Formats: sequence, structure tokens, C-alpha cells
Amino acid sequence: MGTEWDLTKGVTIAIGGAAGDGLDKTGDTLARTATRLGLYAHAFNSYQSIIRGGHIWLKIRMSEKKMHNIGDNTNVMIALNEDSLERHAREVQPGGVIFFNSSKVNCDPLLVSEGVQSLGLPVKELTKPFGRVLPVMQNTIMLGALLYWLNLDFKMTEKVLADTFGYKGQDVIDQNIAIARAGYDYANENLEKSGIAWKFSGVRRPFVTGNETIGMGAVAAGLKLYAAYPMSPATSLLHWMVENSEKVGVAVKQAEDELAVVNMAIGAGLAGVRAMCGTSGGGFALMTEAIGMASIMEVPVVIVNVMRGGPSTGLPTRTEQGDLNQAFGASQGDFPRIIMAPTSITDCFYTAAEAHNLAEEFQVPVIILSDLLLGENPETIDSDALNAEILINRGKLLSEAPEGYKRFALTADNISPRVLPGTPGAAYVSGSDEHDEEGVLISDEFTNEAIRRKMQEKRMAKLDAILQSLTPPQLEGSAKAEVTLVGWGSTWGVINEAVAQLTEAGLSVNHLQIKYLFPFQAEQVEKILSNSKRIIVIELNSSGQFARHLRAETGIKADDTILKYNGEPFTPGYITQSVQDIVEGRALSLDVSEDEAGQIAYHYIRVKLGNDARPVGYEQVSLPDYDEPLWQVSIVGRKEGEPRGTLLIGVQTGATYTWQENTPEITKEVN
Amino acid sequence: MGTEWDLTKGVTIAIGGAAGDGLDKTGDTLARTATRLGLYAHAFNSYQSIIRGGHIWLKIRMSEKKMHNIGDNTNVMIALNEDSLERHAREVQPGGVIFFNSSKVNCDPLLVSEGVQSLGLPVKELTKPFGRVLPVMQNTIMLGALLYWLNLDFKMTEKVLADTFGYKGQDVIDQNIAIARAGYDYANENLEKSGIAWKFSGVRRPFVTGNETIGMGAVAAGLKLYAAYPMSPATSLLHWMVENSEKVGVAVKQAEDELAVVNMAIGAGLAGVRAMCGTSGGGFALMTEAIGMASIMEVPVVIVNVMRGGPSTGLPTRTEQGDLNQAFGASQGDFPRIIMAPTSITDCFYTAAEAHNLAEEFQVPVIILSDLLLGENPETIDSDALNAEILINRGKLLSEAPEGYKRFALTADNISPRVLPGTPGAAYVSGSDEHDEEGVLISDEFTNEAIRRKMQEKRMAKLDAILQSLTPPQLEGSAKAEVTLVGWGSTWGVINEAVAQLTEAGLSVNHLQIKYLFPFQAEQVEKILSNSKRIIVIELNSSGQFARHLRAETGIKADDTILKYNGEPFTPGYITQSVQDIVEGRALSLDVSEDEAGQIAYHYIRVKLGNDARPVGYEQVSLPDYDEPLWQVSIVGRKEGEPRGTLLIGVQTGATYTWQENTPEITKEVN
Amino acid sequence: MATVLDREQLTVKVYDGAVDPDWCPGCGDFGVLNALKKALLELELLPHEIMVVSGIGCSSNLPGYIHSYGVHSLHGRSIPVATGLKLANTDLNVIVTGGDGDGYGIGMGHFIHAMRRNLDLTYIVMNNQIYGLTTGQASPTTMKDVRTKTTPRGNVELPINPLALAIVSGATYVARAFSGNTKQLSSLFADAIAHKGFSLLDVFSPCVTYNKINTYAWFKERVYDLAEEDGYDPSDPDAALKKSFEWGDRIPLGLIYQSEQPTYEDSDPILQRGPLVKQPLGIKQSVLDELLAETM
Amino acid sequence: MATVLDREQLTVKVYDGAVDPDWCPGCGDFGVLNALKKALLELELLPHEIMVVSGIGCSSNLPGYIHSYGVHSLHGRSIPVATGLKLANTDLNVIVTGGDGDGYGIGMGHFIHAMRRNLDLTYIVMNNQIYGLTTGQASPTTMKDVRTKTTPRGNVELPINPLALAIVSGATYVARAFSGNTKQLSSLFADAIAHKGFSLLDVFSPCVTYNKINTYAWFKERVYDLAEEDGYDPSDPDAALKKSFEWGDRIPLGLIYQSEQPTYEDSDPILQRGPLVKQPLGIKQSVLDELLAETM
Ligand SMILES: Cc1ncc(C[n+]2csc(CCOP(=O)(O)OP(=O)(O)O)c2C)c(N)n1
Ligand SMILES: Cc1ncc(C[n+]2csc(CCOP(=O)(O)OP(=O)(O)O)c2C)c(N)n1
Ligand code: SF4
Ligand code: SF4
Ligand SMILES: [Mg+2]
Ligand SMILES: [Mg+2]
Repeated sequence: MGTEWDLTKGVTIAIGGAAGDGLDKTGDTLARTATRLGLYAHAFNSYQSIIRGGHIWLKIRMSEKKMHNIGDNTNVMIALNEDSLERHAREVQPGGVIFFNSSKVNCDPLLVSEGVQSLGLPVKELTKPFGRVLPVMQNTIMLGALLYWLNLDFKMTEKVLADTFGYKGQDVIDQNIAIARAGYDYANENLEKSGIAWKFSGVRRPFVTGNETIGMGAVAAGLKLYAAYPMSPATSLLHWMVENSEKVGVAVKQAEDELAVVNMAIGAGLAGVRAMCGTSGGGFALMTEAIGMASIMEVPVVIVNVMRGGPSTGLPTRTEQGDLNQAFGASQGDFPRIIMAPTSITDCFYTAAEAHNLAEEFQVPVIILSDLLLGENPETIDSDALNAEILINRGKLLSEAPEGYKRFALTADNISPRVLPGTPGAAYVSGSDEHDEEGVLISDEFTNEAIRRKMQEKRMAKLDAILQSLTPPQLEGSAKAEVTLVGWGSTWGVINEAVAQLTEAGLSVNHLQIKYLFPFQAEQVEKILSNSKRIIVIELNSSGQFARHLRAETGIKADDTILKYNGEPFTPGYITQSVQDIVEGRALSLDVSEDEAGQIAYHYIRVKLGNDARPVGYEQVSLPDYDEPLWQVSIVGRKEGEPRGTLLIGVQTGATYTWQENTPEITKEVN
Repeated sequence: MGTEWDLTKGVTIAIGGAAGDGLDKTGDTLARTATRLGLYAHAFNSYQSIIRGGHIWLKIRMSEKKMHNIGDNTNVMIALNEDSLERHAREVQPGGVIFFNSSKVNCDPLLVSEGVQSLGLPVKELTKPFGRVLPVMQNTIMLGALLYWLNLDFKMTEKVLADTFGYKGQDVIDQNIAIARAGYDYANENLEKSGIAWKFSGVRRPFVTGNETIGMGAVAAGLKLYAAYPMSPATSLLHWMVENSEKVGVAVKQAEDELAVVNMAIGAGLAGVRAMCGTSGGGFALMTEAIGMASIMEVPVVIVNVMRGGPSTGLPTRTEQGDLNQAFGASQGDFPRIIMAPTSITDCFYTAAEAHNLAEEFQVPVIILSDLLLGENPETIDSDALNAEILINRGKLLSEAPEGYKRFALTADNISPRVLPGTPGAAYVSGSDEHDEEGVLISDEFTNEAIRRKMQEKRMAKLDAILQSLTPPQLEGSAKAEVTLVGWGSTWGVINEAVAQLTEAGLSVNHLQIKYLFPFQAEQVEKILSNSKRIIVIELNSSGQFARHLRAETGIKADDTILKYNGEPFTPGYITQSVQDIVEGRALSLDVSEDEAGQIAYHYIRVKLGNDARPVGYEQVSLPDYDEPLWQVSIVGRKEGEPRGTLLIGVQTGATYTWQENTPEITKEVN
Repeated sequence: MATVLDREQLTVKVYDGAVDPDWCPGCGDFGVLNALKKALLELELLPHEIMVVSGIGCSSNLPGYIHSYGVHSLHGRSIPVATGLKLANTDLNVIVTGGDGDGYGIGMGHFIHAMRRNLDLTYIVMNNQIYGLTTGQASPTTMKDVRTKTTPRGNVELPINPLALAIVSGATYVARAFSGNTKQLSSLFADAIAHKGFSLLDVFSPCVTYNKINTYAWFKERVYDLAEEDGYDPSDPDAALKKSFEWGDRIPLGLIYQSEQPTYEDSDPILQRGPLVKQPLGIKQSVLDELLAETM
Repeated sequence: MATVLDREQLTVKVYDGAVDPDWCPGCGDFGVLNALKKALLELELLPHEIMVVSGIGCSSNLPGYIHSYGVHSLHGRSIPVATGLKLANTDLNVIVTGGDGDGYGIGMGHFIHAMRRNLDLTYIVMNNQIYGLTTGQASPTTMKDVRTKTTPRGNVELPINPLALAIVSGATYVARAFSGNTKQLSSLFADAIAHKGFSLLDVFSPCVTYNKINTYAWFKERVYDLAEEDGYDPSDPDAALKKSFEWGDRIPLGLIYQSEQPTYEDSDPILQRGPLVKQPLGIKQSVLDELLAETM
């Protein structure tokens, strides 16, 4: 089908289904197959806080060149249920294909765009030869078909399946391979070729998540104790640590809550081991009090906050960059802390390693702000991307106690040499109260305003010293560009591709990505941005936390912001479009789009009408009783298409106003 | 002694002693006497986190006009121990007097400035007629002497003593009065008259702390549940609530920790009562997670943070304005919250009342940032200052459930009408996860990006609505002044007096005090400050948290800041001096002053040498082995004045380097 | 205005929540939910008289599946939120629900302190001996040596004993039930809700996805009904404590301990004035003047 | 380098802290401090081998008064901090000290979970049945009906029973002592520190300033030494539980319960390699490559 494939940028496969359908395994097999063939893969899993059911939408982008985000397209779709088809079939682009289990699911041709093939695989029939097989085998059939269409090496998948199911014995492996083969063959007979012709590099590369690379970076830098309480999306870091504990020599402690977690890490840091803990926003909130303690006690400790959608429990399985304010404002009073946000999965490794060095060199708590996007979604990284030879800098750590040792000595460089507890010849108390050079409290009997002042200045002065030791921020692209895109942390990859798209579209754009949030490299950033003609800050939260931070630190007010806070990450196309809108003066509208009206209607249907209806028509109307325009959504039965009723949705507020029933077959009461 | 007393500005009495000496009672009696006579009193207690011992320095400023801070002077001193004399005697200004117990304490004449009288009261002798009396009776003697010198009405003190000791019976009252009288008479015989001649207004006025007025304001606005865990300096608010619980109809719950406290308050707020909780920085840190929950659940709740010196446990009994960052950054994600900082003890009342109205009208958590200065230190307020007739605005609260009620309805004004749990005909779940209009979770099965977006926008939009309802900030003084002083919260009173001093000194100064920290009245503040020629932000913390906030919100960078973070509040003179230094281009030095070297030396002596030595000479020197100039402090024995040794203190770092011993009589080992 | 149900109109379906539970098929929590609805019906409680409060976890999703007022609060904080609600409105029947991680792990402190307080709350713990929602880590009730995602070599910590903790901490109603036994479950729920004071119901509620040890079969083999044991006296704390430690081959179900003690709300003079939420707001100037006069 | 003491040079004065305690004269905590020093001497521990960890409170000021390593951490968090220290350096003798508010109030959750973990920590609670440092509010051990600043009409909540909680939660050494009885105190301290596993020492340590009920005299009238009771067997948990509830006219002091159980550190293979703080830092590229290979 004459599609021109730019395989450097890749092909994107999406799998839609419900939690418990096992589609993560399928995606994994696919991605590993690609990765072993020498392609790059980047995965993104959009899922919910639910163990079974709900809607999962897993995408994998495969490419010959390394891509740092999931991209804009959906080229292939595997639909494991009708829900997925209705939500996403239309996204599949011409030249692409939709696979579904025709023994179970109908695919309404109306949902399939022109130029898209759709192939129903008769899973029941195809698996018949294998006797009673598990429902997840539908995935394996699909996988086989997909391999055919993608023109991937079936042999490689065989090996991946052998590895994946190795622990279950040869029979299971053989069955899996045979079933995948059945799907492959069926597609071969029933599908037009895609015309995809990969250049396989043959280089086998790691396929890792940011949580894993944070783990690796930390252990490479000497991590010895990891404490955690499970919390999405940081849980997989805990699991990684537990799994590899013996191999990497790290003690792992799952504690009773995050208060315990952070205080254990601080205790361990105080004792002299490199210690880390991990959580997400809500757990981080519980940790804040202790972060101040670590700082006044001058204890090195690293706290990883893998951010998710807030506020509060919020969107536990969605990504957001919403905790900058929290990290900056953690705990009472003024004290030095470092906040850094890794900019890629590879950078997670080096950020974690650097965090441990900075923590110990400056005897401060370091907060790593990662997020669900980086933490949970794997991508292929280059095989030499991660270097275990981290230079470990333990700062002013003394192995013996000097005569007259003072733990909190006021020194010219504001760092007090550390002697670890257990060292003969010394003894001191680390206190969370203000104290003198030896640790004697000056909040109690020995009040002392002068020492207090100098202690506070000493601690705060470390921020300047830290600044000196950070890698300077780097502008990417021409200094003279018309537009400067400024992002922080995990968005580097997607902004990077948006810059390419915009450049291609003829706009001159450059890009500054901020990794070090605090202390902030204000001088350097100001210098870089002083040349910018139009600054657009891009971040994944609703108030523009970084834009505000930038203004607070430099006085620079972003000319515009591109904010997203619906739980989904940016795509390059979204940024490109938003930048073009801004540059071309198109106003941002917060109105509910047709697409969004569809989502709201789907929600209404699922909650109120059960699963057998769907929205089909959208019309904007004005009605006398409403003080805003309305989306009038027509809803029909899923099977027969019979009209069910209309739903009124506020265009401005998003409110679901009324449901007018046309037919009596509604399954649930409406009120 | 020909001193000219400006009694509108008043006279300041200081009492120095140790915790457990009972000097708070003495101060109280004095202040109440003044207050009953129709004078104004303002007290400030500088104390430590210790039950007995340590150093306490209680000051009371009495004046004919209302003064809002403790002022610059010390006119009279009552020294209950030598420590106090050595620390503070020199502060007593010409025309003043020092009282001490000559049966117990020596007063080195060197410590007494010229023009200051010192009167040793032979307490033992004077109390002999009364048999064996309690040690605290020394205070009563002093009080009597003081009354004489202050030219206060002894009768009034009799009444105050009668009230204070009423519960102990007439005998105790009589004894107290007789002993005070003995001091009075002794002073009459041995002291020159002060020449003080008050104009007593005779108006009896309340003498209250900010914690008390917050309590009063809250109950006037309908508070029904107060939850707390003891924490200085918020504890007295808890005590006030407990004491008055039955009178004001408030249920008080002391809980097991601050996590429980805030969640109880939120539960109560959700149930429909006006609920509040109080704590200080460390407890607030534990409350942060729940604040986000209150906001996403749209629950009204008021959280009082009475700030103290940080970071961490820090300086539990010292004042600071260090929790603005924490309040602003509390909890993950973006959500509306209100942060307000009362500007005076009277304003505490109205702030608390307004907080409850705002919380309920906008269904948001409100954080009140008070501090130790306001919270614990009493002052006389005008008798009609507090008005119980607070207009109670419960917002969109429905007493009955409408048909098809949706708790989280998306509405044009972004406020969803509230039906309280227990109301017949409705039922809903308030969830900390993202939810739809009815409260159904959209983080789980029913993921929905569109509804999420509108819910988040709805909540955040309340911030704009809140802004509309706040009293606009007001510039005090001429818009054309050369210098604008900007403060926030509790510093209004002291900045106000500094403005008067500066004006008197010929500088044209105006003053902007910020009460509403968030949402921030950026437009109005920008407008006001756009006319300012030189903006000086004044705040009691080390990083300039408000100055940064101002810049973040308005882009306005303060030209200068006056920051203090040694635990002591500002005095008007300190601000005046700092402003003059700034205006006249004198650079701020962070070097250790001679006075501070003295404090450091005292500390060294107390910790290392016991209590029988004191510093006498200070010299700045340079020595080859040190990379900074040094204070060389000579230390002598307290009794005999014999040289004990010299101490070297770093002028830049404040480090205590070495102690060179001259004599062998040192009581403790030095190392 | 919304139409209000009469007590006579109550059926178990009235308590059906807005949406169906999204628990894994077979999850023990279904049994708990159904039994709770039956108990509510037995007690003839109208939806608006009920307040179900939970934390975070699979089990803590329960309030969303019941037609009543409810709060789905923070992980570990259900008890304080419920306490605030009850203090504010003593008319509400406040039922706290959640998981073993939520209640006995992160919520342990509140759990113990709530019991000594004896506020009239009913606390239902769906104890699956695992962290379900976070996909299978050890919980405070995971048995020794059991392998979970975070104890790959077997759990080395002792499980807590919620019943014993409750008895020694002053809970006035302590019972254990099993989700596989709906009848006993709903009758215990009804008793516990009717009981004045703090009641704990620890319910074995198997997690079919992440706990492959403590399955329905595992429990069925072991549990027995205390009510059928001759001479067991749930008012005897010593006997109750002993019973609370019975584990292994035989595991007792039913009412372990009950005693009559004054509740918190009975002891607080302010709450004796009636529900706070119905009290008038504000104070008179005369009261304020009195308060101020005390400072002069 | 600093000179290091020999074990033979140890005297009780060696353990004197940099400053004198600032407790109120007569405070029970003096007795605890002195007894602790004696116990350290008896065990011949050098100052650098000792790590004393506390929270916040009058009693929590104790580490500042002992010449040893110490941490004066956050209110309620001494146990987790101590846990981290011990995990990081199993060579240290980690002693946790604090108050009843610190440990049984805000710290309750950590307390229970530490006991089931059985890490080798010694936990000394200076139980004065009041919040001392914050000037006299009810604590979790304040007796019923006692008036404090926050219970002006008498405390309406049951006090917790720390001994019973410890026994049912898996503590392997549980004792009670009285600050007025230094001899027993220091011998129990020495035993508890020597004991392998989690030991709890609940010490009546009167607050002379804010608790006018539970005074020295009050205790002296009531306490008796369990060691002198015939036939008391501290290895019997049932007897221990019973004993833990004895209160009123007679209050037992001494070792209530002890058992030998594997400690946490014995069960963790990583800790078996020796103190973490002495392990080499970092990993080889080959190990990293192995970790990466697993992802391919
Ligand atoms: C402060 C905080 N920490 C961690 C989490 C993540 N979390 C959600 S549910 C849960 C455990 C659930 O276990 P349990 O209470 O036993 O409920 P179950 O899912 O087993 O029913 C955890 C750790 C959270 N939401 N908040
Ligand atoms: C998070 C937090 N909340 C409250 C406080 C205030 N606080 C300090 S000590 C203390 C209670 C002390 O009681 P206890 O532990 O019994 O020690 P005691 O003073 O009686 O020895 C409290 C509530 C604090 N420091 N931190
Ligand atoms: S994971 Fe376990 S607890 Fe959660 S719903 Fe599934 S079976 Fe139930
Ligand atoms: S207040 Fe009580 S506990 Fe604190 S030092 Fe004084 S006597 Fe001891
Ligand atoms: Mg569970
Ligand atoms: Mg105590």
C-alpha cells in the first residue's frame, strides 16, 4: 500500500485492552524482539489504578534511530476489546492496520479510517489445534500477525518467548511459539504487505525504564541502603532493588510508612552509608518534615519522587510534573537542599549517581524529581550509555577523628569534616535543634543568637558552593532563534522532537532544558535567555510551577506557557501545534472539544447506561435554559445502532447536564 | 534625674532570669496593673525550650498610646540572676534603673552605664518579717520597687494581685501585697524619682495574645471543632480552646499526632462544621498531605501555623517567618489554597474569622501563617477592637438535596453547591482521587482526560474568585516616598514604628504590609509598587521567602532586603538603622560583631568553664595560622576578676578556635 | 427537592453504588460489600444516615460501591477522617473500611489510639495479608516466611495480631470474619454497627491475584465458628486474648470480645449538647466581652 | 588524631556529656541517665561504640548528656532513625530513648512495627504519663480521669498499655522499671542492651513539674520487684500478658517477658556480609552489564 515509511522515526504499535488482559507481556515481547534485532523501542503505557478491567492503552514506537518519546502516530493497533476500538481505532493512520479478535469483538467499519486495513483474527479457530488454551493466548496470536505485518524476524521472537517463558518449561515455550506462528501465517494469508523494510543494526541493546536506571545509577555510585513504602509510580524502583539486592549489595527495607522510610534513610546516611528512598507525591509529603532534619543535621540522603498526577491521590497512574512547589517548599524554615530532575532515561542513571555525590560532598538532602513517564516506561538505550565507573566523591569524610573534633565546625568553605559514628576517639550528637559547632543545643539552656546566625549562614552558603559544581545549562540550537522552548526534567525528549518538527515547518526554534531546579543556575539561565526573542515554557502541570520558579529565580517571565494536566504526557505534535498557535496568535481555548465531548459521553454511558451504547454525533447548540453553549451528543446502541438518546454537555464548564432518553432499553436508572 | 520621658511611646521594663523563676507571673502582674490603669502594654518574652533554668528575658513596654512592638529601649531592668546582668545590664539606658536581689546577686558597677541607677534589694532582710517565704517572693519585692519607680498606683497592683492569687485565699493575697509594699517602700527610701508622670486614661482594656485572638475570632465565626497536638508556639491556642470549650461551644480534640489532627479537622469540615487545627512548622509538615486532599475534596478547613525558628526542630521558642515556602508548597500537584498572615494581634481575630468564611465560601483549605511573636506575646488592645458580630457566610450550602444532586457539579462560577452528609435524599462519596461531578472516580475504571481537565480548571479557577473577595492592599504613607518598606504578616507593628523613626530622621518612607499571601493580589501590589523608587522587603527569615514570592508573582525584585534570622524579632531601631545603612550605601557585613563575639564567648564559658567566668575584653587580631581575622576575647573569673585565658573566635566564620588557658582553676576539661 | 426513601422501601439494591466494583473477579472484597449491604438493610438504615470512610487500597474503594455518604480519603488516614466526621455529627453511623496495609501498616498509630478513645465507630478491615492495589508487596499481616514481591526470600517480620492489639488497647467490640462466610459476616457487621463504642471487624478477604497462600481454600480448611464453641465467653478479656492467638490449623471466627464502656461522645460535655453540626454558629458580644475581661 | 580510651580506663564519668542536664531538679530522667551510664560501664562499652537516638521531649534531650554518638531527631521518629543507623552499621550498640508522648503517642506506629521486626535495638521510654516539654498535656499513658492542661475535666481516654502491646507485637525483651530505683534500672538496662533483638524498657520517670499524681511517692507505695515474686517465669507469654495488666495497688517492676528469636539482621543476607558501612562502594561494569542484559 504505497506508504512511505520513515523508519528512522519509526512505526508505532498500540495495544488496547483491559488491566489483566496481559497486554504488557505482549508489548514486552514485541519491544524486546525489536530491541534484539537492533532497532530502538520506546514504550508508553496509559493505564489506570485498577488491577483488572478499566482501559489500558500501551504504545510502542520502534525505530532505526533512537527516539525519546512515543511520537504522534498510531500505525498499528491491536484491539483486545471493543472499548479500545471505539476509543482509538480512528487514530490509526493510513497505511496502518488494526488487528482484533474476531471470535470476540466486532469492528465497526465506520471506525476504520480510509487506507487502514483491519484484520479480524479468528482466535478461537486458530487456537483450536492447541486444545484448551488460556485467554491471554489471543495476545500471542495477535503478536504473530503483527510480526508478519511489521516484517520482523519471527526467529527473534521465538528466542524472546523462550526467555520469557523459560521458567515454565519447554512445552509452554513451544506452545507459545506455535500459536504466534499461527497468527503470523494467518496474517500472511489475509493481509497486504506493509512495505516496511527495516535496516536491522543487529546490535542488542538494553530496554529499560527510568526507575531501573535510577536504581543502577545509585548502586554504581555506592548505594547501600534503599528504604521504601510501595507507591505508584515509584514501586518498580523498590521491586528492582529487592530483585537485585544481593547482586548489588544493597539492603532494602520496606517500612511501615513513608515517615519511617525517610527517617531510616537519614539514619543510614548519618551512619555513613549512601542511602536513598523513593516514593511519589503523597508519600513525599509525609517525608517533608525529615528533609529539614537531614539538612540541619547535615546528613547526606537522596529522596526520589517519581511524580504522578495530583493533587492528592489524584491520578495515581498518570504522569505529571506537579511536585516542584512541594519539593521546593518541603519542611519549615530555610535550609539547603538540592532538587534535580533527570531529562531522560539515560540521564536518570547519571542523575542518581550525581545525587549521591552531591549529597555527600555537601552533606545535604537531594531530591530527585522524576515522573511516571520516565520511571515506568521503558525505552531502548545505547549499549554503552551507562558507565558503571562513577567517580565516587565522599567529600570531607575523615577516617580518623582529629583531636578536638567538632562535627559542625564553622569553616571557610562551609563544609564541616565528617567523622562517622563508631569512629574511635570522637563522640557527638546530631540534633534537629539549632546547635553549636560541637552539636550542643543552643535552643535550650545555651541560647545564642550569634552562633545561630553563623550556623544558618554556613548551611545556606552551601547553596552557592553547590551551584559552582553543577554542569552549566546548555542551549540547544541557534542562539538567534525566533522562539525558545524551555522545559525541565522528563520533557527533554518530546521537546527535542517538537523542535525538529517546528524547524522542518520553517520556524526557527531553540531549546533549553533545565535539570537543576535548586539551587538554580540563575545567572547562566538568565544569560542564555537574555538572547531569546520569545520564551515558551512547557510543562506538565496546570499552574506552570516551573515558569513561576523561573520568574522567582531570574525575574524572567515566560512569554507563553504550554501546560497540560489531563494525565497524558506531551507528544511532539501537540507541542508543535501549540507553538504554532502561539506564534500565529491563535488563542488558547479551554472549551470542551468534540473529542473531549466524546470522552465525557463515553464516561456517562459507562457509568449510567452500561456498555452497550456509544456516542455517534456531536453538534454545538445553544439552548435557552443554559448559560453556555452545549454539545448535543447523540447516543446509539452499540449492536444495532438504534438511537438511544441525546446528552447535553456544557462547552465551557464540561458539565453533563441532561440525558434525553429516546428508547426504553436503558440498562440502569438515570438520575 | 532630668530625663525627658515621652510617655506616649512609653517606658520599657525588662526582667531577666531563668525558667522556673516565675518571672512571667511578675511581668503579668505589672502589665495588668498598667492595663487596668488605662495604659497600653506590649510584652515580649525571649525564652528557651526548657522548663527550668536557661535564660529568660521578658520585656514589657508601657505607654500612653498604643504601641505595636516592644520598642528599642530598656529603661528598667529587674535582674533575677547574674547571668542576666552580664548579658543585658549595659542595655539599660541613661535615666533608667537596675533592680537586683542583693542578698543573692552581685552587680558589677562596670556593667552599669552612666546615668543608670542600680538598686540592690536585700530580699532576705525585707522578707524576714514574713517568715519563710517562697523564692519567687523576690519577684514580688522587685515588683513593688518597680511600681514605685514607675510611679504606678500601688492600689491597682493590689487588686491585680488579689485577682491573681484569689484562688489561693486571702492570706496569700495579703502576704503578696505586704511583700510588694516592702519593695515599694525600700525603693522609696533608696531611689531617686524617675520623674515619670503618667496620664492614666482609666480605661480598662484587654491584654491578649494573638493565639487568644485567633481563638476568639474563630469562635466568633462559628468554630465548632478544634483539633491539635501540642506544639510550641501554637500550644497556648490549644490551651485557650480547652479552657473555654464549654463557654464557646467548641469541641476540642487533642489527637495522637498532627496527621490525625488535620484529618480530623477535614472530616469535621466535610461533615459541615467549621473546623480548625493549629500547629507549628514541623507539625504543619505532617499535615501537608491532607491539605491537598481537603482541596480536591473541596472541604473547608482552617489550619493555623504559628511559625517558630527553623529549620527542623530549630529554635522552638524563637520567632521566625520561615514557613511561607512550606505553606505555598504544601502537598503534591496544583490545587487552590488560601494563605493569609495576620498583621497584628487585633488582626488575628479578623483573620481567623475571615479564614472560616473564605474556607466555606470557596470550599478550600485556608492556612493562617501567624508566628510566635504574635501568638505568644500579649499586648493591650482597645476595648472595642474585637467585634463578635462576624457576618457568617456559609457560601453555597444547601439545606435540602435538590433532585439529581451532584456534589462536584461543574458550574459557571466554579463553586459546587454543598449538601452535607446526613441530608436525606442525597448520597455521594468525596474522594481524594480525581472524580467526576458526582464523585465517581476517574482514576480507576472510568479514566477520562476531558473531565479531569475541567475538574482541575474548575478548582484552580476558584483562586481568581477568591482574589476578587479580598480587601485590597493599602499603601501607608505618601505614594511619592523615596523608599517603600514591604513587610508581611506580623511585622506590621514594628515596621510602622520604624517608618515613624525614619520620617523623623528626614527620610521619606512609605509602607506596604501584605496580609494575603496566596492567592496573591499581584495586580494591585504591582500597581502600588510601580510608583516606588526603592523597594526594601523586610522579613524574619534568612532566604527572603517573601521577596522571592513577590518576584514570582509580580516580577518585582526588591532593591534590597532586610532579613533577620537569629531568633529575635525586629525592633524598630534595627529596621531604621538597616534602612539608613542601605540608603546611605553602607554594605551589610556578616562578620561577627563585638557583641556577638561576647555571646559566643559566653556560650563557650557556660559549656566549657562553668558559670564563674566572663568575657571582658575584645580585640580584633590577625594570626598566621588562621585564614580570617579573629576576635581575641579575654576571659576573667567572675568573682575576683582574675585572668582566666583568651578565646579566639573567627570574625568571618564565627568559629571558636582555641582557648588559651592562663590559670589552672578551670572547672571542666577542655578539648 | 430529591425524593427521600421510607424505611419500609429499603431493599438491598438500594445500597448499590453508582458503579459496579472494579475488583478482580473472585476478590474477597465482594463478599464484604454484599454482607455490609445486608447488614445495613437488617439495621434499616437509610442511605443518608450512613457514612462509609476509607483510606486507599483495593479494599478502600468500597465506599464508591455503596449508595450512602462516603469519604475515600488518604492511605492510612481513614480513622482520623472518620473521627472528625463523627465528632462533628454524632447522628451519622460512621463505618470505616479499608485494607490491612491501610489500617495496620501506615495507619497503625491511629488504629491503636482510636481504640483507647472508644468513639462509636465501626472499623472493617479487609485483611488479605498483602498490599493489593500496589500489586503484591508484604503487608503487616503477611505471615512469616511468605514470599511476596518485596520478600522474595520469605517474610522475616512477624505479622501483627490485630485482635490482640485491639483487646489490649481498649476496643469494646472485637470480631473476626471471613469473606467466604457471608452470613456470619453480615450478622457480625450488624452487631458491630449496633454496638456503642469502637468495634473492630478483621475480615479475611482473600486477594486472588497476589496472595496465593491465604486463599479461600486455605481459610476454609481452618476456620471455625466461635459461637459454636461451648462455653466461650466474649466478655472475658483473658479468654479473648488467648483466642486471638489461635492460628494455624484452627482459626476462630466470630465475636472474640465485647464489653460495655462509656463512649467518647458520652464523656464529652460539648457533644452531649447534640450533634455539633446542628449547633448555632458564633458567639454573642457578651461572651466575647467575658473572654476579654479574663485577660484584664 | 584523637586519643582513644582503653576499656580498662572506663569510669562512669567517661560517659558524662558535654553539658549538664537541664531537666528540672528532681526530674525522673536524672535517674534514668545515671542508671544508663552505669549499665554502659558494666557492659564496658566505649563511647564510640554507643549510639543513643532520641526524638523530641524533655526525656529526648538525654543523648546530649551522654558522651557517646547520638542523634536527637524528630518528635516521634527516633525508632526509624535508629533503625536506619543499625541497618547501616550493625556494629553500633543502638539505644533509643524518649518519652511516652514521643514513643507511644506520635511514634506508636513505628513502635509496633519495630517490635515485630526484632532488630537489635534497646528502647528506653521515660514514661512520665504527661507531655513534659510542652508543659503538661495528657499523654497516651495519662491515667483515666486525671486532670491535665488538656483534660481539665479528667482524661476520658484509656491509657495504652505499652507492655501488653510489646508482648503481643513480638518484642523479645520487655521490662518495666522505676527511676527511683537506680539499681534495678541499671541492671535491666545492661540486660536489655545485651539482649539480642528488640528490647523495651518502660521506665516510670516522674515529671515533678507537670504530673502531680504519679509522683515518686505514688510509685513507691505501689511498685514491687517481680524478680522477688516466686515462680514468675518471664518466658511465659501468657503470664507476662497477665502481669502487664497489673496496675493500681500493686505495680510490678522488672523483667516481664523475654524470648530468643532470630533478629532482623540475622535474617537479612545482605547484613550478614558485615556492617554495610564497611562494604565497598559501587559496582563493576560487568555487574551493570549483567543487570542490563536482563532487560534485553
Ligand atoms: C502516602 C501513601 N503511600 C503509599 C500509597 C500507595 N498505596 C496505595 S494502596 C496501598 C496499599 C494497599 O494495601 P491494603 O491497604 O492492604 O489494601 P488492599 O489493596 O490490599 O485492599 C499503598 C501502599 C499511597 N496511596 N499513599
Ligand atoms: C511534629 C511535632 N509535633 C509536636 C512537637 C512538640 N513537642 C515537643 S516534645 C512533645 C511531647 C513531649 O512529651 P514526651 O515525649 O512524653 O516527653 P517528655 O517531655 O514528657 O519527657 C511535643 C508534643 C514537635 N516537636 N514536633
Ligand atoms: S488485587 Fe487482590 S485485593 Fe485487589 S481487587 Fe484484585 S483480588 Fe482484590
Ligand atoms: S518538665 Fe517534667 S519531664 Fe520535663 S524536665 Fe521538668 S520534671 Fe522532667
Ligand atoms: Mg491488603
Ligand atoms: Mg512524657
